[in-house]
Amino acid sequence: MYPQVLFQHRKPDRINTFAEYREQGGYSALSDVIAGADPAAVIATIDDAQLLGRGGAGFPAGRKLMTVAQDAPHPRYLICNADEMEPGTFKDRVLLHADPHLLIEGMAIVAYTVRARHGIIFIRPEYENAARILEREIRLAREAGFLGEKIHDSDFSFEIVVHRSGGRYICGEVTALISALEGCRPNPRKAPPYPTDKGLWQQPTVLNNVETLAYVPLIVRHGAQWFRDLALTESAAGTKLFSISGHVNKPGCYEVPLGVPLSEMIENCCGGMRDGRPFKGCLPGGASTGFLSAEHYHIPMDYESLKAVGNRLGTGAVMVFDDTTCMVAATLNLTNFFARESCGWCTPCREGFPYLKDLLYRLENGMADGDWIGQVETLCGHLYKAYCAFAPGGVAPIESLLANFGEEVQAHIDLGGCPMQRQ
Amino acid sequence: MTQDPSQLKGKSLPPPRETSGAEALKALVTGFATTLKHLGRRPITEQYPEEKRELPARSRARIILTRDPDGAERCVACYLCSAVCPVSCISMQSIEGQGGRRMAAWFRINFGRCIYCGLCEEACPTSAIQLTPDYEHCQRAILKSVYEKEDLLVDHCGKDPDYNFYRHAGVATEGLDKGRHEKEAPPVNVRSNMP
Amino acid sequence: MPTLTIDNRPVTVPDGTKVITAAEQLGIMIPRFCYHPALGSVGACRVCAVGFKEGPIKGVEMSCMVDAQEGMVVATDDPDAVDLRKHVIELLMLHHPHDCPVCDEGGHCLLQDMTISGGHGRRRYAGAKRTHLDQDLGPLVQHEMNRCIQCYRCSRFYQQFCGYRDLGVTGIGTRVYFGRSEPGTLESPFSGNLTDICPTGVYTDKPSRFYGRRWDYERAPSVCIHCSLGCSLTVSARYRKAVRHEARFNAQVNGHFICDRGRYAYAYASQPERPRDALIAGRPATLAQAATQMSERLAAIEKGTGPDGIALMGSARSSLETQALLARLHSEKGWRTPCFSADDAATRVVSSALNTLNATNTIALTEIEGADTVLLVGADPIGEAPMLALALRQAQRDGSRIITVDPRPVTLPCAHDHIAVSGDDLATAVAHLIIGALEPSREIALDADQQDRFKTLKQETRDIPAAAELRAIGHALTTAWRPAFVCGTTVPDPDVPPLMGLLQALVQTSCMWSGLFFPLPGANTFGAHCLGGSDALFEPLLAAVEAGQVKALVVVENDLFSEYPDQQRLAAALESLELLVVMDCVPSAITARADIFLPTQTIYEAGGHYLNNEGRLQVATPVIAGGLSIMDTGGGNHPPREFREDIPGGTPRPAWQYVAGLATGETDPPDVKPLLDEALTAGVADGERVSLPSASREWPSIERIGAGPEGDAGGLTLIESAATFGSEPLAAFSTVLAELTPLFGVTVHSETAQRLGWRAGDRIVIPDSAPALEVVVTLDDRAAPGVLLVPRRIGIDRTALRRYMAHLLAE
Amino acid sequence: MLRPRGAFFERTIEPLELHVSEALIEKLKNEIAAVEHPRELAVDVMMALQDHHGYLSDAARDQAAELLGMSALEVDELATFYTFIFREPVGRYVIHVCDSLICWMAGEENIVDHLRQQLQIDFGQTTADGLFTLLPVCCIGYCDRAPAILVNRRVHGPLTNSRLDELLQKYRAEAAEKPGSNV
Repeated sequence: MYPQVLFQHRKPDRINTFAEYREQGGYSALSDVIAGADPAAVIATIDDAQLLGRGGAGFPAGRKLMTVAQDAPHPRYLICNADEMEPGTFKDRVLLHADPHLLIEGMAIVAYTVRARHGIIFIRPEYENAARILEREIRLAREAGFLGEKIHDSDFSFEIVVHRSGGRYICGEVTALISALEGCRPNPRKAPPYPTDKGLWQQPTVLNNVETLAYVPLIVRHGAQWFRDLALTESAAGTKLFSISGHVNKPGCYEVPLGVPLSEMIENCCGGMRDGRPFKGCLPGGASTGFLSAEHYHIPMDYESLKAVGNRLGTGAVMVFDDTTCMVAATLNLTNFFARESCGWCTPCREGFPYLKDLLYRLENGMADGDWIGQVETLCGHLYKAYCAFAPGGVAPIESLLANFGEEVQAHIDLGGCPMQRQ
Repeated sequence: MTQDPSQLKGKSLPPPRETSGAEALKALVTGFATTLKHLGRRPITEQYPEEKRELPARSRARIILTRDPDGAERCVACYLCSAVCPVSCISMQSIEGQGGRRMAAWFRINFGRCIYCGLCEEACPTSAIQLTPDYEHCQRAILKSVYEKEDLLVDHCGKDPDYNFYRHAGVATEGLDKGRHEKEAPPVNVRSNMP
Repeated sequence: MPTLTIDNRPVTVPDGTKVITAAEQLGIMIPRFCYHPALGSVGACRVCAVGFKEGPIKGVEMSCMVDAQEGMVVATDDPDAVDLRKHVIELLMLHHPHDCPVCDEGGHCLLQDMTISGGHGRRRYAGAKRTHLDQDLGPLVQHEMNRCIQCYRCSRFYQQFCGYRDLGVTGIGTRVYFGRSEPGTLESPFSGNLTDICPTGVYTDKPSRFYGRRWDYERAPSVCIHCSLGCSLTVSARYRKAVRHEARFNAQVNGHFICDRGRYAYAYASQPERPRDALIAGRPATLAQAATQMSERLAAIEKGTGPDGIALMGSARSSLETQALLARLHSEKGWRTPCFSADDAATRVVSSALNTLNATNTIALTEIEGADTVLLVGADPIGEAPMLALALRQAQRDGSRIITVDPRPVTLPCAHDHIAVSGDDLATAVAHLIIGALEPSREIALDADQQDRFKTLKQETRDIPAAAELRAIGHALTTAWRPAFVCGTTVPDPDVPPLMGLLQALVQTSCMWSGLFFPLPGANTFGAHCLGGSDALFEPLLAAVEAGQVKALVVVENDLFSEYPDQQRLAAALESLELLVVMDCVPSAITARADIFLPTQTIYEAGGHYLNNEGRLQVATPVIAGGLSIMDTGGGNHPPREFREDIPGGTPRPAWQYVAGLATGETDPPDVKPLLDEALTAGVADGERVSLPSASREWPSIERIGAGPEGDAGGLTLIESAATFGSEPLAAFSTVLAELTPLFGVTVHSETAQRLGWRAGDRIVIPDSAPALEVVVTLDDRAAPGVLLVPRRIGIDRTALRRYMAHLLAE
Repeated sequence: MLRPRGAFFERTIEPLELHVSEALIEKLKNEIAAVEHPRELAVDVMMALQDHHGYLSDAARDQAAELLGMSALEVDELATFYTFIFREPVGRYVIHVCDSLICWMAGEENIVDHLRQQLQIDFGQTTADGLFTLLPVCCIGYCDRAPAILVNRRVHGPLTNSRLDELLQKYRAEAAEKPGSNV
C-alpha cells in the first residue's frame, strides 16, 4: 500500500468531520499562513512542489497563481471547479465525500495568496449530496472562524458559496464555467484576456480543480520537497487520485503516487482484471484521452510517460477494457457523448461529432463504404481547428482507435460489421 | 495528328504524279456506278410538310412548363431561366401561391427571340421548363409568338416523370410540413428534455 | 503599426487589427460567416482559416481571431487552410435544405457563394437532414430556420449590438435555434437589419418576399429621408416599383445599419392611393392643362394683388432642388418668402440650434459612438432619430455614460440615467448643468466680461427639483474626455440649443474632444434653414391669408394639417383662398382641398440632394423612371400585350420642375446643378458638410432660465412628439409599417394620472373627433409630472385631441 | 441596468397561472436582492421553480424572468441549454439512465430495456400515471457503481433488474402514500 495523502483519513461510510480534521492538524496551515505569511512565498512553495492542475490540463498550479498581477483590481475571485463531468471520472466526488475540509482549507489558502475575496465551488447537479456536505461544512468552518470577514482578526476576508450547475459537460471548461456563473450561455470564450486577468465579472479569477486545491494545505504543512518525493518517477510530483472503472474486479477511486505502473494499479488496487480476462486496453484519463493498448500495460502513470506515448494523464480516470470489448463500439459511445455535449458554438465540433458518430455507427453496423479511414482521419484532423479544447479531446479516442486498434477497424470494414457480435 | 510545321522544313515534297487514261476511265465509271446504285434506292430526304418525322425526345424546340407527378405546377419562378437566357426572352413574376408555394403569377416567353439553346432547361432546378421536339410553332403575327403561362403549361411531367421539387425542398407547404420531406428528420424540439 | 505579408503583398495596419481586416485592405476577401466588421470576431464558423507561414504564429489559424503582428507571412491559399475551409462548408451544408430556388436570399447569399467557390457539390453525409419549425416574427422579417448555419450573427446583433432581448439562441449542440421564446413581432426597431446580416436565408425581407432576384433589381445608392440623420441606403426596384431598402455602409453617418422606419418606409411610393394625375378642381386633367391654368391664374392674382398676394409653402422633406427653386421663385417673382414648416415652435428651435452649430463643434453620428459621456436634452432618439439610439448603445457598450434630461420617459436600448424635467424647465436644467461645470478653477480663466455673464446666469437661474442632480452631472462633465451633447429640436424651447452650445464650449476647454448633435424635425430641415426658411414663419402667413392679403397659396410637398395644430382654423383659412395649388406625392389631407393639384415624383424617380442634421450633403440617385408597377397594370396577371408610348401612371414630374416652370415660364426643365451651387453647395462634394461658420456667435439668451413655468405651477402640459412609427409624413403612408403603428395612447406620470382620475389601460374616447379617436392611458413614472405625452400621428384629429386636452388642462 | 423595452408593442403581462407559494417567491426575491448580479442565480431560480412545478413551464419561465430582471427569451436561452432543467412536463420521478461508456459496458442497455418494458415508455416519455419519466444522461460520475441511474437526481447503482423492480416498487409505494405533490 502506498502512502495515502488526501485519503489518509478516508472513512468507509462517512466524511472526515470538522472536529476530526482539526484534531488531525487541519486548518493549522491556514492559521499559519494568515498569521502573516508572504503570499508570494506561499505561491513559491506551491510552485516548488510542482503541483500540476489535476483537472485534466495539467497546468502548473503555482504558475497560474503567479499570473495574478500584484496590482490587479479587486474584487478577485477563486473558483473551485467541481463540475466533474469527464466520463469515467469520479475522484472529486469521492474526495468531497471523504475529506471536504481539505478543499475548504485549500481554497482559503489559495485565496489568501491572491487576495481573493470570493470563493465559488461550481458543482455538477448530480453531486447534490456533495453540495450539501460542502454547504454544511463551510458553515462549520465559518462558525469556527476560518471563513468570513477578517479571518483570525487579520485583514483577510474570504467567503465560499456553492454554485450548482444546470448540468452540461462544457461547463467544466474554464471560460464556459465563468460564462455559466455569470448567468450567460456557457459557451467557451477565447483567451486573451485570461481569467487571471479578466475572468468572472471581468475581474481577476483563479480557477482550480477540487483535487488541486485539496493538496495545498498539505503542501503548505509539509513542504514542497515532501510533496515532490511522493511521486515514484523523477519528473512527477505528488500522489494522484485515480478513478478506475470498467472491467476490473474492484472499480473505485484510489490514491497512488504518480508514476505507478498501470498494471500495478489494476492488479494491486483493483484486484486484477474481472474474471481474469486479458487486458485489452484502457483510457488513461477520461473520455478525452486516447486509448492505451495492451502493449502499454506496464506504463508508469504520470504526465511525462503518457505524453511520451502521445497520450495524456487527463483527469486520471482509467477506464479498463478486457478482450470482450469492441473498441469501435466503445469509441462510438464516446463520440455519441461528445456529439451530445457539444455546445454548438463552432462548426467543426457541432457538425463534426454527429458526422463522426454516423461514420462510426456505419462501421460498427457494416455500412462503412468508400475511403472510410481516410474520411475519418481528415475529419478528425479538421476538428483540431475547433474553437476550444473540447473537440481535440473528443477526437483523441477516435484517432487512437485508428492508431492502436487499426486491425480491429480493418476487421470491421472487411467483415462488414462488428467481429465481436459474430462470435 | 497535326505536325509541327517546323519539322517539315528542309523536306522536299514528292514530285507530281502523271494520270494515265485508264485511271481516268476507272474514276469515271466508279462515279457513274455510284450514281446508278442510288437511283434505285428510296430517297432519304423527307417531304415536309407532307411527311412529318418524329424527332428524338431531347430535340430542342418549343418550350413547355411541365407539372409534377401530383399535377401541380413545377415552376417556382426562381428566375434562373430568365437569368441564364442569352437573348432575354423569358420574363416572369413570382408570388406566394396556394399553401405557401412559390409560383409564377405570370410567365412569358417571347419565341420571336428564342434561339432554342436549351440553357433555360439546363438551369431549371425543378425540371419545370423543358424543350420539346415540337418545332411547328411559326406565327405570322409577331405577338402570337409571345407565349404566356397558360400557353406554356402542359398537364404532364415531360421528360422527367418523377421529380417533385417540393418533396425535397425543406420548406413547409400545405400538406407537407417541416420534417416530412425526403431524407429529413422530424423538426428539432428545442425544449426537449432529451440531452 | 505592424507590417505583415498576405499573399506575398505587404500591408501595414494599426495595432489590434485582425488579419481578416488587414487582408481586406489589400482587397483580399477571406471567406467569413460569423465575422462582421460591426459585430467583431467570435471564431464560431471556422471558415476564415488561413495559413501562417512565418512569424509568431505558425500553421492554420482563423484570420478573424488573430491580431496582425509584425513579420507575419500569411497565405490565404495555403492547401491545409483551403482544405479546412472546404470541409467546414461541407459541414455547414450537411443540413442545409434544398430550397435555393424558392429562397429569397438566392442570388445574394454568402453561403451560396462560398459553397460554389469552395467547390462543395456532393453531400457525403448519409444521415437525415435536421429541420426546424419557423416562427412568425411579424410583418417585416421572414423566418426560415432550416437554412441556418449557426453563425450567431443574428443573436449577437440583436442582443449585444442593439440591446433588445427578445431574439436569441436557445438549445444546445446541433439543436441550437435562433428565434424568440414565442412567435411574435420583433420588438427591436432595428430588426430589419437581420435580413442584411444573415449570411444565408434564415431572415429574409418579408415585404419584398418572392418579388424578384437581386440580379434583376434596378439598384441605386440613395439617402433615407425618414428622419434628419440621412442614413445611406441602397434602393432596389423592379418593374417600376421600389421594393427594398438596404443599409449602405457610411462611415460617418449610419455605419452598417439602418432602422426599420427607414428600411420599410418605401411603400408610400407605390401605395394604390398615390395621386398620379393632375387635378383641376378635383377633376382629372392633363399635366399641361393644369400647369397652364396654374400659371395663368397665379398671374391673374398677381395682377390684382401684387406679388404679396401669392405665398409659397415648401417642406422639410423636399429635396434641395425643390427648396432652392422655391427660393429662386421668390427672388424672381417677388412673391412672399417661402415658408418650409407650419410648426413655428419647431422652426424657432431649429433656427436657434443651427445658429449654434459651427465648423468646430459639429459632430457626425458615428462620432457619438466614441464619446465617453453623452448628454441628451429634450431628445428621444428612438422616436425622433432611431439610429442615434444605436450609436448611443455602442457608446454605452464601450463604457460611456448616457444621461437623458427630458419631460418624456425616454427609453433607450442601453443603460442610462434619466432625469425627468418638465418641458418649460429644460433651459433652466441646462443652466444648472452649466453652473455645475463652472468650477472655481475654470472661472479664473474667464475674462471679466464672461465672469459677469456667468454671474448673471448663476443669479438668474431659478431652482428646480432636479437642480442638485443636474449640477453634479455638470461637474462630472468636466472630467469627461470625450463628451457629446445631443439636443432635440421639437420639445425644448429655442433657448435650450444655444445654452447647450455654451455648455459644450465650456467643457471643450478641458477635454480632448466634444461636440454638438441636433436631431432635426425633417429630412431636409437643414436645407430649408440654409435657404432662409427659418426666418419665414407660418403664423404670419396664415394671418395674412385670413386677412385676405394672400389670395393664392402654392404648397409644395407639405401636408399642413400634420404640422399645424389647429385643423379647423387652417381649413377655414385655406377655404378663403382664391387659389390653392398643391404639389405632392402622397394623398395627404390637403390634397383634396387643392384647386389645382400637380402630382410629384418621389425620391426614387426624381432623386435629389439632401442636407442631414449636421449639414452633410448627400445625393439620392433616381432608381426608376416612374409609372405604375407592372404588377398593378397587369392586375396581378401578366403585363398587357399591347404597346403604348407613355408609361401608365407616369405623369408625375419632380416638384422642382413645376416650380422652375413658374419661375421661368419655360416648360423644359432647366439645369438644376448651377442653381444648387449658387444656393449653397458650391465646392461641397457629396458626403461632405456644407460650410458652417467658424465660431459660435452670441452669448445665448438667458431670459427663460429665470422665468417660472407658463401657467400655474404644477399645471398640465401637452407634448406631442415623434414616435418610431406613424409620425413621419411619408413613412406614415407605408402600407408595410401600418401594422406596426401602435395604438394611439397618452403617457403620464402616475401622480398626474391620479389627479386626472386615470388608470393604466383606460381608454378615453375623444369627443367630437373625426375620424373617431380613442386614447389608451399608459403610466410611466419616468415622465415628468404634469406632462401629457402623445405621439405625433399623421391622420388623426389633432384639433379634437387638443381641445379635449385643453379642457383637461383648464379643469 | 435599465431594462430596455420594445419601442412598440408593450407586452401585456397577464396574471400568471402559477400557484407558487408566496414564501418561495419571497425567499427567491431575498436571495436575488442579496447578490450583486441577479443573473448569477439564474440556474438556482429556475431549479427552485422547477422543483415546485416538476418542470419549468412557460409561466414559470416568465416568473423566473421577472424575478431575475431578464427577458423570457434570456431565461429560455439558459433553460434549453442545461440537462437538468426541464422545459417539458415530466413525471413525479425523473429517471436518468447513464448511457456513457462504463455504464454501457456494465449493461446499461439491459437496464433500459427492462425499464422500457416495466414502464411501457420510451426515452423522453412519461408513464400514463404521470409517475415516471425516462431520460438518458451522460456520465453521472458513478462509474464505480455502474450501471447507475438517477431518480430525481438521487443515484442508484450498481443495478440489476431485480434491484430496479424494487426501486420502482418503492417509488410507486411512496407515490401512493403521498399523492399529489410536485407534478
